[in-house]
This record gives sequence, C-alpha cells and structure tokens, in this order.
Amino acid sequence: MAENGTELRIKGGKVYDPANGIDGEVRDVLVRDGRIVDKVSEKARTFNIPGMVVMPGGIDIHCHIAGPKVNLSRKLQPEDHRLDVHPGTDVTRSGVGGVTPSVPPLAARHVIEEFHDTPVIDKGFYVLLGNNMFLYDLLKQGRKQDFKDAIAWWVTAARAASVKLVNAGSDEFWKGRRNENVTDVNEKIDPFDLTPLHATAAFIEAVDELNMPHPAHIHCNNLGHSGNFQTTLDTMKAAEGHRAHIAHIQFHSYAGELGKRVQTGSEAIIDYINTHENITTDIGMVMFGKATAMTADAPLTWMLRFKDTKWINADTECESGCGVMPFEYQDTNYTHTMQWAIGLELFLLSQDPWRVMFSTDHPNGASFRTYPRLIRLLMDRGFRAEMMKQVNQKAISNCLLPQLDREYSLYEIAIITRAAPARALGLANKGHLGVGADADITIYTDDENRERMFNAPRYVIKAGKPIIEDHEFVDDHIGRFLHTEPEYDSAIEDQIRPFFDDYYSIRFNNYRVDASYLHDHEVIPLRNSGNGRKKKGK
Amino acid sequence: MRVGKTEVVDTFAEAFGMWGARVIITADTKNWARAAAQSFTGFATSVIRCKCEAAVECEISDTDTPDLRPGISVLLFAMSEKDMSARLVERIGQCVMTCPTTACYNGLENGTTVPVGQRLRFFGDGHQIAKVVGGRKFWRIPIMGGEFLVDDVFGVQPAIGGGNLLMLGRSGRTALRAASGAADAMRDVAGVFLPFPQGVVGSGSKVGSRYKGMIASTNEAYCPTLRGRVENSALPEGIAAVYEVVVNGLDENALREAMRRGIQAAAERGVDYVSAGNYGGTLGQYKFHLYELLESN
Amino acid sequence: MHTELELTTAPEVPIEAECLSPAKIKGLSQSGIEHLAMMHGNRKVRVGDFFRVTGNGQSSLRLEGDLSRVKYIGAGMKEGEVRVNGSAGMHLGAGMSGGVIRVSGDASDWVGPEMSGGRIEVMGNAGHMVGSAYRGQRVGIMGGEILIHGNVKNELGSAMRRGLIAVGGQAGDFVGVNMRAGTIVVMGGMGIRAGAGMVRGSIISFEPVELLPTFTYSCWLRPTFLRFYLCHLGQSGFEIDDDHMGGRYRRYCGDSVEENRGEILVFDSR
Amino acid sequence: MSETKTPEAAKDEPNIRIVEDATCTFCGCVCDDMELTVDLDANRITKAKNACVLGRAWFLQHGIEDHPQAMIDGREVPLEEAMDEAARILHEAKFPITYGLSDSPCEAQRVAVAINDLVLGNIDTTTSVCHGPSGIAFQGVGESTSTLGEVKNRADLVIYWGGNPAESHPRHFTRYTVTPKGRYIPNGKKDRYVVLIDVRKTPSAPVADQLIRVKPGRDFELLWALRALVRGRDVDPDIEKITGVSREVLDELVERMKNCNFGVLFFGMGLTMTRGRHFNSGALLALATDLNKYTHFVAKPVRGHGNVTGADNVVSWQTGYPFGVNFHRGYPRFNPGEYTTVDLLARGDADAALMIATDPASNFPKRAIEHLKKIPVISLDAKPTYTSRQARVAFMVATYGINTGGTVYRMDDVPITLRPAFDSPFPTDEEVLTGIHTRLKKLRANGRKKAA
Repeated sequence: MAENGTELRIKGGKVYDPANGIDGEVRDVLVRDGRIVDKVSEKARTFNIPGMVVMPGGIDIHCHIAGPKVNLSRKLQPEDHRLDVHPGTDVTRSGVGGVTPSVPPLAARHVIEEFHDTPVIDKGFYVLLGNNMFLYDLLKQGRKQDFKDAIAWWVTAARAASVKLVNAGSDEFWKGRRNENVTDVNEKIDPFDLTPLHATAAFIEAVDELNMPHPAHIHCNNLGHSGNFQTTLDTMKAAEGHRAHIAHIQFHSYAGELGKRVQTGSEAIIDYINTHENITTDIGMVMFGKATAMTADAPLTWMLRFKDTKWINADTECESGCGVMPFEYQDTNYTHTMQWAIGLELFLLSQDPWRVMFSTDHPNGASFRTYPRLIRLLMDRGFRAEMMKQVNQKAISNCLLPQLDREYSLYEIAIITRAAPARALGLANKGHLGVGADADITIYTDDENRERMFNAPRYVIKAGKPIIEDHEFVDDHIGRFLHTEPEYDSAIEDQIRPFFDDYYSIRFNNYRVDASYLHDHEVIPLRNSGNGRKKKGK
Repeated sequence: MRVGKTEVVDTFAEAFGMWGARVIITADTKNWARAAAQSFTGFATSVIRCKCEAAVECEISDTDTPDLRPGISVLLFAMSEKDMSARLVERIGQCVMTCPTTACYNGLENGTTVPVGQRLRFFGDGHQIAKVVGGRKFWRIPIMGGEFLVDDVFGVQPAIGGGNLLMLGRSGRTALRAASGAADAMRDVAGVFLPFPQGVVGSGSKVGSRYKGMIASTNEAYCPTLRGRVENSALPEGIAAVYEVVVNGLDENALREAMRRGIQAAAERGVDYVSAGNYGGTLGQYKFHLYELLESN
Repeated sequence: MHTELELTTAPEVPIEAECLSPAKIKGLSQSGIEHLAMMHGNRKVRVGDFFRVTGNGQSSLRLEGDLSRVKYIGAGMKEGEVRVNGSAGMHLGAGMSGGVIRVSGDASDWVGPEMSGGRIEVMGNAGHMVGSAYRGQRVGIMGGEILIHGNVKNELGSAMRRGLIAVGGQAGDFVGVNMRAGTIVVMGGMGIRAGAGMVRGSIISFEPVELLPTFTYSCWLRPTFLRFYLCHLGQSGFEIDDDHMGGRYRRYCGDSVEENRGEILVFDSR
Repeated sequence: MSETKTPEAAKDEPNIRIVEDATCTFCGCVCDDMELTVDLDANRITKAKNACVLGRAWFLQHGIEDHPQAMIDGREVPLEEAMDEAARILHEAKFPITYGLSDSPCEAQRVAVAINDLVLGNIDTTTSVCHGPSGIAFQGVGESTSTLGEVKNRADLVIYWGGNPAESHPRHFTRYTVTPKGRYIPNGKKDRYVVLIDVRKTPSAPVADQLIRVKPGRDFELLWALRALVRGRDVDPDIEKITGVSREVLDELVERMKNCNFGVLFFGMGLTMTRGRHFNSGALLALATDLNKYTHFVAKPVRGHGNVTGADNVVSWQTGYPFGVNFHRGYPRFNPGEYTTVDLLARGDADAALMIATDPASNFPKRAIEHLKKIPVISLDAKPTYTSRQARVAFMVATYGINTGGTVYRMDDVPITLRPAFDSPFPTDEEVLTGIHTRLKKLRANGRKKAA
C-alpha cells in the first residue's frame, strides 16, 4: 500500500473500464492512498498521458506461478533458465526466467511462503480438493452437510481463494491401480462407490452453496484426449443450477475418436457456454514454443511423455497427484496446431466475454510472456491469417478458424483480462477503475501492433504506487495475499482429526496454516455477506 | 603434318561435357581392391548403353590412401549430376560393398557433391552408423564380413568425355599396336581414363541410325570394308583397319596432355595415319585440334 | 600477426573473461583491448588491470602466464586462433563454433561445453566434464574436436551428440555417459562405467576397460573407420603406433538400458 | 496457541509447560507429534514423549549455554558491532560465499538468499555434500515421488537402498514406511514386503523381509542391471561376480517390483556419496520411473538435516536453482562443481564466508579447511563449533525448533510449522541475517552515493 497521502492524477488517457461501462472515453483517473477516488488535491503528482490507453491492472484467473509443482519444475530445468537471466537492479531482485497455482492443501504453507517472495502482484490460490480421500468418504456415506463443512474447513485451513478439482476421481486409478486413469466419467471409483461425475457435481453444488466468491474451479476429466468434449459437456450439464468455472477449456474441447487425431469440438462447447449463464471459463490457450506440462493430473503427463523425457510424478497423501514435464508445442505438428486453432475458435465464437476469459494455463499452454502475442491474435485478423500460413496446414484445413473474422476490441480485451476475472473471483475492488477500487492501473502507449503495445506497459501503478515508469521498474511492491473464509460448523474438526491420525503423516494441529503466514492479506467476502460490491457490467 | 613415318591428319577430336567422380577403393590387400575396381568398372564403356563410363585411373600405395591400406583410384563419368549419384550408388553398392574387406572413399575435393553413402546406408537397415571426422562424414554399414565404410557424399565436377584418336593402318596389326601403345601412354596421365577394353575401340560409332530407336550406329565413313560402297568414306586407299582410342578427362589440360602423348606413342609405332573423330563441330563443345596438340609441346 | 596479452597481476579470485576471444578483440586498438570488461569475482574490471597488452586486435591471440583462474577463454569463438602459453581456467572455449584454441599447459573443468565446431587442443591435463553437457541439458557438444594430450577426470563427453574427443592419457569414470553419438578415443586407459546410458556413439580405448553388465560382447574386428580417425589424430600430434592402427579390437554393444546402439571398442592385440 | 496448555498435574508448578504436536528438527523425518514437557525455570525440556533416541537427546540435552551472543576474533562484542563487521566483510568481499542453511528455518534461509543477491555472492547449502547428487540426477531424469503419508497408505513394497534408518532416522520405519497401518495397508508391516539393499548387514536389517548385499561400490552396476532386466533386456552372465548379487535374486526382485501395487525406493547417502554419486541417484530415480510402465512406483531420498529440504525449496523459488548458486553477474547461475562450497574452497576461490548453522571446519576436506583459515569467516550457530571458534565474527543463535519458530520442510517437501518450547537469550538466525542485510543495503546505498 502506498503511503498515506500519496495522490496521483492520471490525465488525458483513453480509459477502458468495462465494469463501469467506460469504453475508451478520455478522462482522468484519480488516486489517493492506494484507491481510486473522485477528487485529489493540487499536490497530486500528475501523469500527463494524452493518447495512451488506461486499463485496470490485469487479473489472471488461472496461472501456475508458485507452489510445489512450480518449484519442482524450476529444480528440474536448470537448462531452461540459464539462457534467460534477469540481473537485479536497485529496486528489483535478480532472477531467471524460462517457462516456469493450484496447490494441494498439505503444501499450502509452501505456496504462501513463496508468494511472499513474488513481488508486485496480489495473489491467491485454489486448493485442490477434487481427489480428497476424506471428502470422498463423506460423499460415499451421503453426508452432504458434513461434506460442505469439511470443504469450508479445508479452504479456511489452507487459506485458499476457492476450490479446484483436477481430474476428479483419478487419484485412485493412478495411485491405486498401477497408473491407470479415469476414462469414463460414469465409471465407479473403486473404493468409494461413486463416479467422477457424481463427485464433480457434489463439489460444484457445495462450493456454490457455501457462497464462495469463486465457484468450483474445474479441470475436467480426460484432458487432452480426442473426443473429450463430451466429458466436458457432461461436466457442465452436471453443474446445471450452480455456478462453475471450467478451467483451460481449450484442452477439453476435442472432438474425434479416442486415440485418433484430434478434431475441433469448439462449437459444441462454446454453444453450451454461450447459453448457460452459470458457467464461466478460461481458454488455456496453446502458443508455439517451449512450455512445461505442470498439473495435478499426473496420468496426463505420463501420457504426454515421449521416449525418456525427464518426468516428475509427485503424490500428495490423501489429496492429490502431480506431474511435471518439459514440453514444446511445434507449429509443424498437427495436434499442436489444432490445439492452437481450437483455443482461438473458442475465443472468437464466445458471445459473452464476461464469462470466457483469457489464459494460457501458464506454463502448460504457454508462458504468460506470450500474452501480448495472444492479444494481437485476437485483435488483428490479418496477423492471424499470417500466422495460419505458418502452421500445420492439415490441421488448419480441419478446423473452423479460417472462417472466423471476428476481432476483439480493446474494450473486450479489458473485459477478458481484467473485469471478467475480477468478477468471477469475487474481487469487488479489482478489475475496474470506479471510485473505491484498488488503484491497480496499467497504461499502454497506443500502438496498431497490439503485441508491441501490450508487451511493455508504459506505466504500471500498483496499489497507488508507480512501479513501472517509462517501461522501467522504479519501485518494488509486496503484493497482498487474497483468500476467503467460508462458514462451517467447527464440529467437523472432530470428524477430520481422527482421519489425520489414521492416514496423514502430519498432525491435524500442524496442518492448518496459521495467521502468522498471512502478512498483508485480505479476505475476499462471501457472496451473501453484503460487503461485496454489487455486480457491475454490461 | 608428319611425325616420323606417320601422317597426322589436320582435323580435330570433338568432345563433350560430362560429370566426373573419383572413387578410391581400399581393401586389406591389393588383390581385393583390384577385384572391386574391376567389377566396378565393368560394363562401363560408353554412356550410350552403359549409362556411365568408368575405368581405373591408377593404383595407390598404402601410404597414400585415407585409411592407409592398398587402394585403387577409379574414375566414373556420367551425363548429369543426378546420374552421377545413381551410378555411384549402383556400382559402389553392387561391386565394392560386396567385395570383401573393401571401403570406398570420395577422391575429389570439390564444391559440388552428390549423395552416395547417404543413400547406401539404408542397406544397414537401421544399424548403420554415421561418423564425422575432420569435417568428413561417412557411414559404417554392418555387413556379414564386418563393416563397410563409405563416404556420405562424393565430389563431382564437370568433366570431358569423348576425346579420341583414330589409328588408320594399312595392316590391322599396325593399327592395333599403335592404338594399344597410345592407350598405355595416355593412361599414365592423372585425371584421365580410357573406358573401352584396354582403351581401344574396334567399333567406333556415329550418331544416329536409319533404324528407329538406335542412338548410334556404325561409323561407315571409317569402315574399310565399305570404302567402295559409301560415298562419304574418309579413308585413303589401302587402309585395312581403323582403331579408335577414346579418352575421358577431369579437365581439358589432362585430356590434351593425354592426346598429345597418344599421338606421339602412335607415331613411334609407325602407324600410317592418326586422325580424330568429329561431327563437324555440331555435337560437342570441346574441340581438340591435333596440330595444336602437337604444336603446344 | 597476433595480439599478445600477458597476465601480469595474479587474480585474487577467479576472473571471467569471455572477451579473450578473437571476435571480441578484432579491430580494437591496444587501449581498446585494455578497456574490455571482465569480472573479477563480483567486480567489473578491465583487461588492462591484469594483462599487459601488446599489439592491436588481430584474429590471432596469444595469452601468456598462468591463466588457470581465468574462465571462459575463447568462449563463443567462431574463427581465428587463441594460443595460451600456460594453463587455462574453466569453461575454455565454451560455446565455440569455429577456430582453434591451443593450450600449452593444463585446462580446468568444462573444456568446450556447448561446442558446435572448431578445435581445442590441450597439451597438458584437463579436469572434469571435458566436452560435456551443462547440468540438466539432454544434449552436450554438437560438433568440433577436443584433443587433450594429458589426462582428464570424470564425465568426459557426457551426452555428446557429435564430434571427436581424444585423450592421450587417462580418463576418469563415466566416459561418454549418456552419449547421443560422436566419437571418444582414450589412449591411456579409463575409469569404470564408460558409456553408461549411451544411446549411440563410439568409445575407443587402447587399454583394457571394465564394462557395465549392460554391454554385450559382439566380436573382435579391425575397424577400418578407426584407421581413419587414428590417421587424423596422428596428423594432430598424437603418436599412434601401427599396433593400434591395424590391430584388433573387441566390440561391445550397449547400453542395453537404452537403445543398445552404442559401441565400445577395446584394443585387444596386434 | 491452542496446543500449549498447562496439564492438570502440573498446576502447582506453574513453570512447567507442555507443548503438544511439537516438531523435532533433528533429522529430515521432522516428526511433528512430540509432546514436550518444559521446565521453564531451568530452561530445559525434561520429557520428550514420542521422540526417538536421537530426538530425545536433541531435546533433553538442549540448554542455554553461558556464551556471548557475538564475538569478533574470539572477543565478546555487542551484537550490533558484530553485525556491522559481518556486513563490512561481505560488502568488501569479491567472492563472498554462504553455506549451510539446512538447520535454519525457511524464514532465515530467505534472508540468506537476499543477502547474496545483494552482495553478488555465492550461496550453497549442505545439500551439495549430501543429496546434491540427487538434485543433479533429478535434473537429468526427473523423479517419481510421493509424500510419506502415501507410502504409509499404499506402499506394499518398500525398498531401502544404501541407508540405515534404524540408526539415522529411527522413526522412519515406525511412523511412515514399514509398521504403520495405512488406508490400503490395513495390517501394517504384514501387508508390505521390505527389502534392504546395502553393503553390509546394518541394524536396520531385522526390519527387512529380505537383505540384498551388494559389493561395496557396485550400486550403480546393480541398479543398471535392474533397469535392463525391468526393460526385458539381458545382462552380463557374470552379474553375480560383478555385483555380489545372483541373477536369480535379481530376477525375483524385478518380478516383485513390477508386480507390486505401489512400490517405493528410499535411498541414502550410502548411494549418493559413494563412487558414481549423482549417477547412482540418477540410476535409482530412473529405475523408479521405468517401473511406472508396469505399476505405480516412487523414489525418495532419505534426507539428513532437519530443514535441508526447505533450503532446496527456498533457494529454488528465489533463484530457480536448488543449490550452488552464484550471483557474481547480478543474476543467479548454477553449476555444481564450480559454485559448490567444497570445490570453491578447495580451489581457493572464495575470499569471505558466511557459515550458517554448519561446521565445515570439522568435516570438510583438508584443502577446503585450509583455505577457510585464510579468509574472514562469519559463523551463525546454536553451539560453539570448530568453525565458530576460528571465525572472524561468530554469532551464537537460538536453536530452531526448540527456541525459535518458523517453517521447515520435511524430507518429502511437506512444510511444517515449528512450535518452540522456551525462549532463548540468543537472537534467531533470521534476526542476525536481517540485521546484516539491513546494514548491507545501507552500505550499498552509500557506495552508490559516493560513486555518484
């Protein structure tokens, strides 16, 4: 947070603030004490930025930047960072780049610790509960209320922002059945007498009913398999009547026969989403070049493993699996091109940018450093056509992309990268520039070439403090930690405790992340709490 | 012009452009290397029906070959770069690789190369091994006798085919002795080879024929038996036989030198006439005037 | 004509000097060379602080003195020549793609990492990881020649993909470990576990070798291709006797935990 | 805190305190089920329920020594002065190195990395002399691994290679891997098959169903043969002569590994620190990975120090590399052998050293120790050591886990919070390091001003 009394006047920029319906209007943005205000004094520092583009700070709804998987990946790939170095400056620490957060609760402390060392941005994480053995036991026994309470306890204990499901039910197949995977969402998960689809539906319902700011965040079953769009549709149908966020949907929109070539299933998927208000999604775009497969979906990385590529599997007791592997998307490859095209199709066929958001599932689909290029692909059909010529033509001839000539506007970009994720995450003070909002502001030099434009913001203001001026870092900022606290009956702890004694390797009392880890943090209010800002938008 | 007893006719040999390669065959013993070379150069007298022309250039001692074993240098000419690759692959594959203990190396350090080992390697059926040393890439192909070694690519260069001398004799024996003597002398020049048996042609041809599909046919102007029948006979009276010595060379100078030595050697053997074959300058881009050859000495 | 740099001040801590390469000094004046930046530990220093420079920038560079604590000599070289009259520090010729480096004394660890062409000759000994991949990389040197006349330590040519490495003396353990392809010739014997994890490539030893249980004996042979290599090495200053040139070698295939397409040739007898 | 309570029996003696679910940082097991009885008057732990023999000694023998907080050249000085001097040494050094860290909480480790980032130093942890080879191996082949609870719940085949947990990690068997009953292992040890592979019969042997004795220094050959056999390839018929293990035993083990439901390979320094080092670890990690083609198989190093795993993690997330990291160029670089401490010192590269909770002067090779004597050393330790006695600046710090809180990572990367038993008059290593860091920032700023 900026020091009290710090005032800024951002003058003359074209403001894109979709949450408040502002579409490129030239107006001033005023900042005091880290918030947007309607008046500042004469002493306010003025940024004269006529012609520049002003947007709220970006919000990424699905991005792996910290936690055990990310750290494993760093350790795994020294060759990845060696040629991509970032010397320290007076205000920044040094570091290395390369392509490199969802978190099993057992490791929650790790991710929070790492967040302390991740500068500038505010951050939170989703806790992985989709393969939680205790919760599955409750489901099997039909104890719905206990199930809800236990979810709420876990979110609170881990200090998470919401719940994430990854390939629900797959843990038992992977760890317990010699590396098998879920293939049919209606197949019984052996010891639990329920199916992946049952479990997914139960989580969606519980998280929604707990009024968590962000609904269940779902990595569907069968990721990456031809024909999986049917699974994705089944999953979305199971969510009917409840909010659900389907993550990196590009990876789940494949038609074609299992084991055969991928075909595009984007139309069926996006048609469903367009007509179902309860669903939000992010794309999980694939971009060509180096990536890292990094997922709690351990069987998936095993499937992707080519020859003897170095590969990590890491099981977390009672909670999750994990796979990490270096990966490269090649524009000569049919499947990779198809994935790229399907991602773009989903973007271009989406009718509601408020529900279909921007992501590359960093670093799975691509590094977040490819965002500017992706924005250009969305905004510039000429550029898109150029790119289409350079990729696998067989795939291009098999997809819808060449027929789509939509171009995103800056306003729509501001929605899918700012306003929509903020709303989907329940962050009332973020993703917009209305009075009272956090003064997280990005200012770009307007440029026909949108890649160049978004590559290097001219100014970045974080919590009212200029961090980047004229493209250079001028200050440091330790972001805030965001989490939520759903309500639950604490009697559930008496149910959970014996389970820990029996099946965990650490003590119940040592599991919960205590307040000393939170430092500068903020609790995202629940949906019914009334503290939240009312829904804004189109 | 007379050289000794021999009349050198004022004419020219007409030669044409080809592509040439030098192939070094080595083996554990000289005999095996020779065997491979013999096989390699078999049925390679004329592009007309053999698709290429080849002959031994010289033998190389075991101090001078790339792998320090006894070796033989062979020259092979064909009409195009593409043909070169095909002919080399055929002949190295069928005649050298099959010959025990051999290896086969490129003998031309030239800019233009054609794939050879690159194509032969498939004989290894996936077990072949590539090696690169000193910028040179070659293939090791496992075979029943051990390993066959062959360069990945062979240098090819523009070369000249069809240099020739005609030995006209009042007796067949004189003409043949002169022709063989000339061939022996010519063969000593580096960079040339004589594709025909012992270097001598008994049935020189002209281009074309009255029969459809025949590219070449007997050269009636030089057939002694037809002197009385045809109107275009080029033979003076009394000539009993004409032998042609055909010579190919990697470059013009080598060819010139070879032909000059050939005329000298023929003259030393007292042949009646030395002439040369041409088509009035319509066929080949190279002309070797016999007088000029002699004068240049 | 060459440029001469004589080390006149002994460094307190290691120096990193990628600038000691023909491409970096070419065309510079004497004072231009003296002003080139190096790292002395964590401090930026100038070439002139440690070296006496004679001549302006040529494509041939002579380095005089004990440079065993000077790292990255000849790094990234594409052409020209560097001659070290003395010893050289770590990462000698790192990433070089052409040209020649000659060291009259010893070299340290990581000779020629990420090399793709050119030649490094060391008359004395070298350390670990000669011609090897950096940690985590799947593929080591992509070409070129590294010729060490003395001994080397462990992991010679690890993961190498192409090229020739020859050692006149002894090599340590794990020669050619994880080798992708290429050729390693060791004349003075080698440690254990040669060729562990090798996919393809050739390791040749003039001395008996203890092999891993995952290598299978094929036959003895007098390899023609080896004559080719040994001639080449003979021309590069190694003494090759007739026995090794024409002798018989035992051929082992491996590594069977990989594709089993590599070979180790061990000299057997005349 | 809810876990700290005064028990009924101790009511009359208010100076007794019970700490439940406390964490023992003596070894990498980081058992978090200690019940400590603390005599607050005596600054002593009088009882450590659940602790193993090593843990008991760790807790019960810990007292507050009468020792200066800080010394320069063996002379007591105020803490501030020592921090000034430490900062000056690091600021002036051209090649400052930091080493140790494995017996410090993550919070201190983070400051240590920050210091090195600032002074353009070189940071390394004890990983480089214990499981550093495993780290290098990991970069080459990856790893299939799991948390210890998953072993408890699922592992029906447990193999120990080159380790003797009965003596080094006494509760490894009983708390995590062999005897405990788990979700799918209802009968505990009866449901598991335990194999011990070692060069000799150790006190751990009685736990095992099978002991396989490998010839000393032949681990790699044995692992390599197993890898080949798992892949269905043949091996040298002389395998018994080479490794000391017969082909029959190997075939049986391979079948057992391929046919178990959930197998685990634990390995110790018997593997990583013998000839072959990272290749030995790499062979084992690769074997576990290979086995995943047939069943679920994981591998896990058995780590020694209480927070060596935390050090790996902290250094990784701050620099991108797990240990042996150099900042000379202003950004992190990694190269074991070049930037690892033993090698640096043996070559005489460093010109100042910050030694955190480690005693290199007692256990490093002679050449390294000789160089250490020539350069200014700053030491932080909870007890006097050879290193601290020779140090230019020596800080006596509070003992982590007993006197100070913070986070440590168990050997399976599970982060655990510490619950200190009683206060210490000594500062924490985090405090000392933060003090040095703050001073260094000032020195740097002044340096810049001067330059400007």
